[in-house]
Amino acid sequence: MEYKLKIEQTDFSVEVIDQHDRQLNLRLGDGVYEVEYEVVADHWIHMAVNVSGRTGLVNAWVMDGSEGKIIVINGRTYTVQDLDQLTRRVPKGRGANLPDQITPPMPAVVVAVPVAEGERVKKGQAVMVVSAMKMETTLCAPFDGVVAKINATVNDKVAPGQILVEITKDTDLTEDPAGGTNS
Amino acid sequence: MEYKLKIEQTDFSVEVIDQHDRQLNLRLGDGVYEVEYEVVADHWIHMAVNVSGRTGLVNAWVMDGSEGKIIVINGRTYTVQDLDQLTRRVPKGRGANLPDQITPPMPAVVVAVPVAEGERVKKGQAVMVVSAMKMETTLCAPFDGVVAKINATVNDKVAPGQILVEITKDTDLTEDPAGGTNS
Amino acid sequence: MFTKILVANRGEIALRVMRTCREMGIASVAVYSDADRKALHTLNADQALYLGASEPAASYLDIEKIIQAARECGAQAVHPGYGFLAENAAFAERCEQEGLVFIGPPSRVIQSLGDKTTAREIMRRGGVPIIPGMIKAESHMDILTAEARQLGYPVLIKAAAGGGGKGMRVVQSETELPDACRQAAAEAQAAFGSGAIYLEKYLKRPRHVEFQILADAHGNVVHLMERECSIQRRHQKIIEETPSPAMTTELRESMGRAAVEAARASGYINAGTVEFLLDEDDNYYFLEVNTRLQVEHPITEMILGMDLVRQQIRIAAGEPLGFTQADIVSRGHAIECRIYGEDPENGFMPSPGKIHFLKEPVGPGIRNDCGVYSGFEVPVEYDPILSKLIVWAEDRDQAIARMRGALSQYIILGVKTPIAFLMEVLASEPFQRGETFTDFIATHFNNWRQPLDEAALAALAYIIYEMAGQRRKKGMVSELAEPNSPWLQLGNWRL
Amino acid sequence: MFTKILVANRGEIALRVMRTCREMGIASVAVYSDADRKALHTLNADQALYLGASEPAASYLDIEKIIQAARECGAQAVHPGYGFLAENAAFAERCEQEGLVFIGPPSRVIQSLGDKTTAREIMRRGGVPIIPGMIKAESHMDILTAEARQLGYPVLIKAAAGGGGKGMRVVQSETELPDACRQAAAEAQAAFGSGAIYLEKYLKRPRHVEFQILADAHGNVVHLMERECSIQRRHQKIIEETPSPAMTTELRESMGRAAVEAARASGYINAGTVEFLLDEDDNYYFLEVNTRLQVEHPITEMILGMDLVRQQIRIAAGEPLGFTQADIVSRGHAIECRIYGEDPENGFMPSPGKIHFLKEPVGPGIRNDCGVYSGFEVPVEYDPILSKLIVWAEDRDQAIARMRGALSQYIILGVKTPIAFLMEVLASEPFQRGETFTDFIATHFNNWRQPLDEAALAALAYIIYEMAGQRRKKGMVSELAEPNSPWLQLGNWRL
Repeated sequence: MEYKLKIEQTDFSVEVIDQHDRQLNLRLGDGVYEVEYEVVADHWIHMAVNVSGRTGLVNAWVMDGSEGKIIVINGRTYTVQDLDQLTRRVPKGRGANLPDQITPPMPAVVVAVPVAEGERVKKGQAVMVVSAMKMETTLCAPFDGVVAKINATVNDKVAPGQILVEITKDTDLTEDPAGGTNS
Repeated sequence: MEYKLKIEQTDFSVEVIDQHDRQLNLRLGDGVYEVEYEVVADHWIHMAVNVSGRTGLVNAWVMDGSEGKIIVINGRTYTVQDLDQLTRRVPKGRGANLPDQITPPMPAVVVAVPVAEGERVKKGQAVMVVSAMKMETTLCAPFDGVVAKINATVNDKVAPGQILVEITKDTDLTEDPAGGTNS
Repeated sequence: MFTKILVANRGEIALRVMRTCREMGIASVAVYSDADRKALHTLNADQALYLGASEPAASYLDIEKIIQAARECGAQAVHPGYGFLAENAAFAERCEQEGLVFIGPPSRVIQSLGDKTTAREIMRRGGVPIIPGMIKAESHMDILTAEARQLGYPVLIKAAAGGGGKGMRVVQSETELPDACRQAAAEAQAAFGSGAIYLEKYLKRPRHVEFQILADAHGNVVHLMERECSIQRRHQKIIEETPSPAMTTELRESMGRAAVEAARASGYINAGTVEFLLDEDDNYYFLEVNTRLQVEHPITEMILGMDLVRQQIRIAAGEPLGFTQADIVSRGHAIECRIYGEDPENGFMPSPGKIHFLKEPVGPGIRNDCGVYSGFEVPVEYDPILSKLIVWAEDRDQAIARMRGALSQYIILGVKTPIAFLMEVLASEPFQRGETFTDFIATHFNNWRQPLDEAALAALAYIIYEMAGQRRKKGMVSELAEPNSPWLQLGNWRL
Repeated sequence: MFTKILVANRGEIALRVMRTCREMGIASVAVYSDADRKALHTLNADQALYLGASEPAASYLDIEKIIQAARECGAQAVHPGYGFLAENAAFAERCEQEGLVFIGPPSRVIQSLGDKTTAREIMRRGGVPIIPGMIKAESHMDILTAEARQLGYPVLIKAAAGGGGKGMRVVQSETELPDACRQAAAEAQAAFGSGAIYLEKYLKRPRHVEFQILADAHGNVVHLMERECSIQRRHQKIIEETPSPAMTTELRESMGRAAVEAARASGYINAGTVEFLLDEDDNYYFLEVNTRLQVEHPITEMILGMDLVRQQIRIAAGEPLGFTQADIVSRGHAIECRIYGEDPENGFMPSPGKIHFLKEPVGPGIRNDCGVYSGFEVPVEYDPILSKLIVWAEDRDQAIARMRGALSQYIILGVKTPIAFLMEVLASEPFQRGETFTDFIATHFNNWRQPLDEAALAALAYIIYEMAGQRRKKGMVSELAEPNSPWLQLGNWRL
């Protein structure tokens, strides 16, 4: 059995060589990992890991998140995604990664909408200001165009992936890969 | 709807007068309790209690135990039993309360069996010694008789309700209501 | 002494104040908004009063609602905590009018010190060294531009009503100035209800060193030593410690005297903090007076063995300090790390959301002033602070070791935190050498990314949890068998 | 300094030792039995070695297995904690033979002080006052009976190899003597591998006051002030505090000198405790020397700001103390409550089992040395101690208030604990007046039952949880509505 996992931007392909009760042998890259584990309590597993002669004890805390599992080890937090499952899921909160869409980078509240529908905007012009935990973020137009639709108003709670302002791009311009938000 | 609850040796009959979302009116004894509550998290509820004009905030921690619910309020722990459910259940660990049965008062390990099957024992004679968390408890014969059966041996783990030694009572003796264990 | 105090705040600081109230036998009253119906301060109070909608303006910033609540519950005093109305002179004045004791300085003192330009003027007259800059707020762009030219870039924009870095901006060149001023003014408006800003000369590589002061109503003033708060991100402190690695006995005496002077010059009463910038030649400049309990007050409590909230309440009740400067003896070293709900890999962007699992660090010398719990939904409307992790130890090295251990056993699942980031800061050479300047993070940890050298372990954990999960569902969690081999330490595991 | 230490113990004390090791950069190795496969000390160690079956004789008391484990992992030193092999001279000797550093006094010192009768003889010669009684162990009933008559009842049976109250019995009359001796000998045999017992005159209403001492290998000996441990049940301490309410500066000097004398007389090295009984006329009698870290050592750490485990390791590594008696300055007041898994309403009968939910108390000045967690199965084979709750505050009254608050927020679901009992002891007049004698519980809290005046609240909680449970199952947990009324404090709720 094989897992294709993604941690941050790095891919890990892990092959399960064999498993029996509380023991697991895996191939990851060119290393073979022998793991003995205990499920200690909710969210908490303990691993005795042995790879190429070097072994150690690891406590890991795990939860199932919307974008994969959140795993904490030695004070560091990892978001681990299963690429196979990922493709099957409509990605949530992905919008923020697409440069030409105006969506908040985090759950937030709208504090200002400096433009109106039908208004012509220049690239980089502020089209919405949101605030989360007392930090303001200004969402700017990713390109020159006309404001086609505004989907949020002041005091609305908004979330990543939600398109707040739709802008009809001027056809004569080429798309700008960068930006979309700045704070 | 009516609840017949038992806390320690005291009975509480509670009548649910009416309930709507997160609110509850109850009659307990001659008092009427208006309660607003929140289920805060697992095991944890928060109550705003109002009875005859006097009101207060209460945090309660609750778990389902084998003998009812275990409830902690203001540092005190209560075992609350529903008498209706109780009658329907074969009581566990009740053996310890029956004077003429030899069973440990708590989960323990057998450390000594000073008698043998067929042996004649006098009332109060030590028939088994158990230990829990380094505390020794001596179980004694509740009456004169003959050891019919010994159901545990040294190093066995034993639990309340489990009959460790069976003694055939001398018929000519009347039963002694007291004792059974002493430590 | 008071019998009931209303705590006009939320989160960890509200809980902090309630603890002391309980220990003093004083009933504490919480106020809460919709978002805080299940907040710890609401659940743990002796009494809880509902204020209104979640946005601060409708709840924690609504002066009249809070005054009304205090009247309703019959509290004799109000503790404002920090933030919200803590440095709002109008609120303090309303309390005074209502005969409620405001646990903090008199409104006129908050007024004069709260306006940073007035404060600078008071200090200048009092002979306390100040940073070159404007002495009054300004809104006309052309005047600001002229002032900036005169000071010379880089300049620092500050909110006249400011505090906590809100409305602050460093400006490197004239082109950035207009935009920066707009944003700063807007932020200040949102945070303090006033968009007034002014400019100061921006000092390079200073340390932020502040002195805690206590002043009673009988003219007694003492300082409680310094706190170094140079490690900041977005002009907000994230690591504080005391004593300061830069401090000498002489410098402490001189700065302490200046702090007490500042307090006397402003007619200060109750607990306050005099902030200074300290340059590499041991020159120090008055920055501002925070007329409230500081977020980082616990590190002072740790080295002095003193409860500052208890002192605040005693002073507010009119009691004399009962001790002098000579009685102030510190022991050991204390460090605080602020655990914000934010993403250190993404410009410390806020990360609100539900906390699915929380495991607080414990152990000797470890204190965690925490405002959240497993299952709590961290609101988007308020400060991102989840808790303050504080350690005490016999010396700085031991305190750093203890803090690193505490951070590594602090588990928070559900929101992003800077825990891994803080661990690396504490492990870094410059920090361990005490080279802590306000540009520390920009210099040493700009665009920090979490190392992935242990990521393979996360991959293993993923698969195990997946399998165990299925096993659990099938109700097949197996009984324990014997491990076949001793296990060796993974201390510095590398792939 | 050592690079790896094996901790030959379990539970909270093993974790306590590992914490300090980690802060000193020393790898810590745990040993564990079947019952402790998922124990915290096993899970949190840098390395964990399996010993064997759950019964102590097959694991934590098996000297050769532990020596073997230490060799296997390459540890240079062994920390024995308290209990188990901590005061076993043979174990210390085996370590010495193996070239392992035993973190404690030399085996010959353990030998001589471990035998209580020899210890009494040493002290008598050293001029330290001792309690009237036998100076050698005895097994013949007739001799014991004669000795008892001579001393006069009540007499106290003690185990020659004893400690922690195991094998102790108070005997009021001759008829009780034989049975009591048998039980005491059996208990001693089980606990220490030796059933040797002896008799002492039983003093009425004494206080148990002990002095912590530190002695290095270079002849430096200091005492770290006293601990009062008079509140006991079944001859086992449950509440300890320092300073002692009975202590005066003169008495402290006199007893402290005696403690240091006792250490010198026995050639003591490392940390130890000299126990005294103190009568109402300030006469004190030597009781015994505990040649190990005490369960209650944290209260000394709290008032001195000193890590005793670190001192033990430093001394064992041959380092000099580096400070003198004059440097020992205490601050404030500390109290410890032992949280046992036991039933205070039923003769403090042990209560092993699974901990379904655990919420540890937190806050300034609160420390909980805890060996369990939510989901842990408390084994039947070992000490019933779950955790030690320790508080520090500026004075005794504040410490009591803080401890009461901490106890009231300590939630343990699954096993019985004395938390409610401890709260009432702390709230009682005699305790608050400092009238703490060893007969305290027998006198004031005999056959204690938990009051039921708040039981109605439990009934309400039962019904709500029942309903909410059903609602949850139906997936109908409703969204939050507004409360309609302010809520008032339930402080002293009465039905």
